[in-house]
Amino acid sequence: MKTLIAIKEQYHTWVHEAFPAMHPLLLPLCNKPFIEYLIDFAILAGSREVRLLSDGQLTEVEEHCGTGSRWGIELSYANLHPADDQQQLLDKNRKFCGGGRTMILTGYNFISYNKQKSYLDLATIATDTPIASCPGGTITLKGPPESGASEKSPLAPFSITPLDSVQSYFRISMETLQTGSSRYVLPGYGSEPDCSIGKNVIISKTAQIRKPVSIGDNVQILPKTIIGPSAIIGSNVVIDNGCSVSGSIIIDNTYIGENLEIDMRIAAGNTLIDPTSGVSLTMEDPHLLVGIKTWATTAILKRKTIHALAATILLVLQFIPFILLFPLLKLQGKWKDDPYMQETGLAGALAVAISLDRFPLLLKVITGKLDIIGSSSRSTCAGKHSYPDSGPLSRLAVFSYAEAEDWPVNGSDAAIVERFHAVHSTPIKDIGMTIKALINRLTKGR
Amino acid sequence: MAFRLDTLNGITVGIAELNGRLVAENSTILQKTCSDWQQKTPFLVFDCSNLDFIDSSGLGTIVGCLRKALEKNGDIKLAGLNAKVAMVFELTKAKKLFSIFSNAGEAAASFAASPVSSKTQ
Amino acid sequence: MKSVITLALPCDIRFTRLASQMAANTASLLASTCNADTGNWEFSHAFELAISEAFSNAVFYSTEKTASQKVTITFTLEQHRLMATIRDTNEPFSIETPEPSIENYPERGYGLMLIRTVMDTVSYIRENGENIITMSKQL
Amino acid sequence: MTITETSDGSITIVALCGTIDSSTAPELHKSPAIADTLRSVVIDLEKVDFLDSSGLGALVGTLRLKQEAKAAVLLSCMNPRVRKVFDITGTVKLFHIFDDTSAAVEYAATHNEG
Repeated sequence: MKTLIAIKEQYHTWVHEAFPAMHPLLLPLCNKPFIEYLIDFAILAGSREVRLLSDGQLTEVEEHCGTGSRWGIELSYANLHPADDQQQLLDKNRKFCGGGRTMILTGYNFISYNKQKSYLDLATIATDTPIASCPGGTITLKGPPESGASEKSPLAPFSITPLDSVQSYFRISMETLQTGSSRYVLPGYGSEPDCSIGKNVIISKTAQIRKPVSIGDNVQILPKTIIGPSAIIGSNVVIDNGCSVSGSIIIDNTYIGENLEIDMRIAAGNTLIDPTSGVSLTMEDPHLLVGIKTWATTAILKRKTIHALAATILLVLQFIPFILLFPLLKLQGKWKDDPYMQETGLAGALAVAISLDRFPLLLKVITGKLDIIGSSSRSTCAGKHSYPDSGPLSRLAVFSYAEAEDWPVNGSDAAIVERFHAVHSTPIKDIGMTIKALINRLTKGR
Repeated sequence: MAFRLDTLNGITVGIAELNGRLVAENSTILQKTCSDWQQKTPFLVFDCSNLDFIDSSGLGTIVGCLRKALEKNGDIKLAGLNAKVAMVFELTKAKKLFSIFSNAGEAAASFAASPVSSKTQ
Repeated sequence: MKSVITLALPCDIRFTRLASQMAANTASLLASTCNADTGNWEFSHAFELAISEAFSNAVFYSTEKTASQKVTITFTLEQHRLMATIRDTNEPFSIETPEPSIENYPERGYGLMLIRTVMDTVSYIRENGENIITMSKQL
Repeated sequence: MTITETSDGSITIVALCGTIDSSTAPELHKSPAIADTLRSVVIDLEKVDFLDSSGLGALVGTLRLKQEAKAAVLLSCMNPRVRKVFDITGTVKLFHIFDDTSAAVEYAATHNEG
């Protein structure tokens, strides 16, 4: 049997509104992207060839799922027209279906199944009417039934539920967290049931973890936090000192500031959603919620002064090399006003290694417009999801904390590193981090 | 920010109407104005029914006002929080510091019921 | 070690294919020197597409339409990264163009959208009377 | 790019082959079946190994003109590289795309009468 999974954009417009940075087909339910549940069900029903159809972009999904080789199936991608009905879907994929048995899943629905039961008999049922349906989608079997029905094992129960709002998303995620490890094929390692922890996760000794809980990759859980019961933490998340997270979902790439209490909420980036009413709150500062810390002006003044001092020292140290190399590079046309100069030639490489490309920016530190270290001030930021650059904690700077940590400067996980350090920085630590950034650039590669 | 004084059972309660957005740009104004109000009475009600949005610095300011009120043996009570504003209070545990009422009238009346607020943190 | 390849082409639409094929071949060359996985069609296709778009754009907006005008393409091969730079002497422009609205059946305006999606980084600067678009992608 | 036209009843199959970019896209409009806005066509992209935005623009233009004249444009057999261009630009919403040319021809024939 083959499976066609056809999902029209009209059924998941709410995902764009609630989680703009997330592709709807990759939206995690508990710790697994939505589309993988459908693929798992297709596999349990005996499909070795699965095709995904959408009237929207599939590039991101293709990057995630690939050719299907990791599930041992052939996964292909095609497109549908928003007005297509089921017959048109079959016509448009005639070569794929090949006149054989095909299961068609339509709509943006969650299928509840049980991985310990068998769904292989779906290939043999002789019916043309949908075998399951809900508003916005169906499961239908088309084409001649395959022979070899097994009389002994009756078809295991399954059902579909529309995933049509933040409310249903929250409910299904929580149910999956509670029953998932036995019913669904969930990723991750769990030394004990109802507790899954991803790779590269740091949990402080004084943090408490209460089951059931699911934690993604690259997560930091800082001292005196309480995670759970019923907490789903995505990947690249920092939960700062003294927080408690229960009955809640923290979406990927979110920073939770100090001493916050998150109960029955969804936190995504700088947005907090109440899953019962659907009300959402978007904070101005890009770091969700920095706690009730009032920003003392004297502390800012102290930081600015120390940063300016450090910049002055660097200016003095770099002055001679700059005077020597700048005219040379300028003459060769290799000097770019873009601070992130591309190193070409020996002189260029040397200039970048000793961070001369940032030399002009140091003056801005002395005038207080930039910090010496903070968030990357890169003008052309790659990555598909951008984070707002304003706010009291996103301090544009000559060097970035990501550089000091030797983290890839592009991408959302660098943003998390920068947020974390921005909250925990002290002027003295900043100087240390600046030196680290300088050393990293000096020793990088060449 | 409209402000009026109500006298109930011999207690003067100041009712301040906060409106629009209380964020970093304008929270210092509240800080200054609140000290003026507290010159008149230590018992204040912040009527938030027209307050659409509050961020962490706005919240910090309100908590600061409360601290001053408590120093003077007064209190600040909140009324009419919308869902978004309420969410900020819950999230930051600041909810535990305040008595919250559905409307300004109830909040003011509660001062009359127990004039000497023995609020502890 | 870094290698740099420079290609100066006449500003003429007939050379689009030459430019994009050069890009595709350079990309697969880098892919093959890095690892044995030459089946990585996405990497070479990304460069083929991006250079095709950038070159036709340069020709479309060229002021003189003469063969004496040049479009210069530079490929910088680094370890696991390929960078391409396209320079032309046309009027300055902005790469912050709005995305075309599909409902109106637009026939133009997809180019920059494609470049931005298939590349990791794209930047534009105007320098010494030249438009310089730099794009790069990690292998 | 080469263009081969074959007729199947009232529908013309236009099989394209090779590269469709800014240098070859204008040729597309020279094809009689494409230029005749009243004629429904199935454009077979199986042998197209490269398509850029100029080629895509030519196809979108063809679709617009033919739809205004109540004729259909169906696409068939695109490879993953070509599909990617449609996918990124969101133009998949405009076209009917088949993985089999004969299915597209049948579809066009049945929908032509209606």
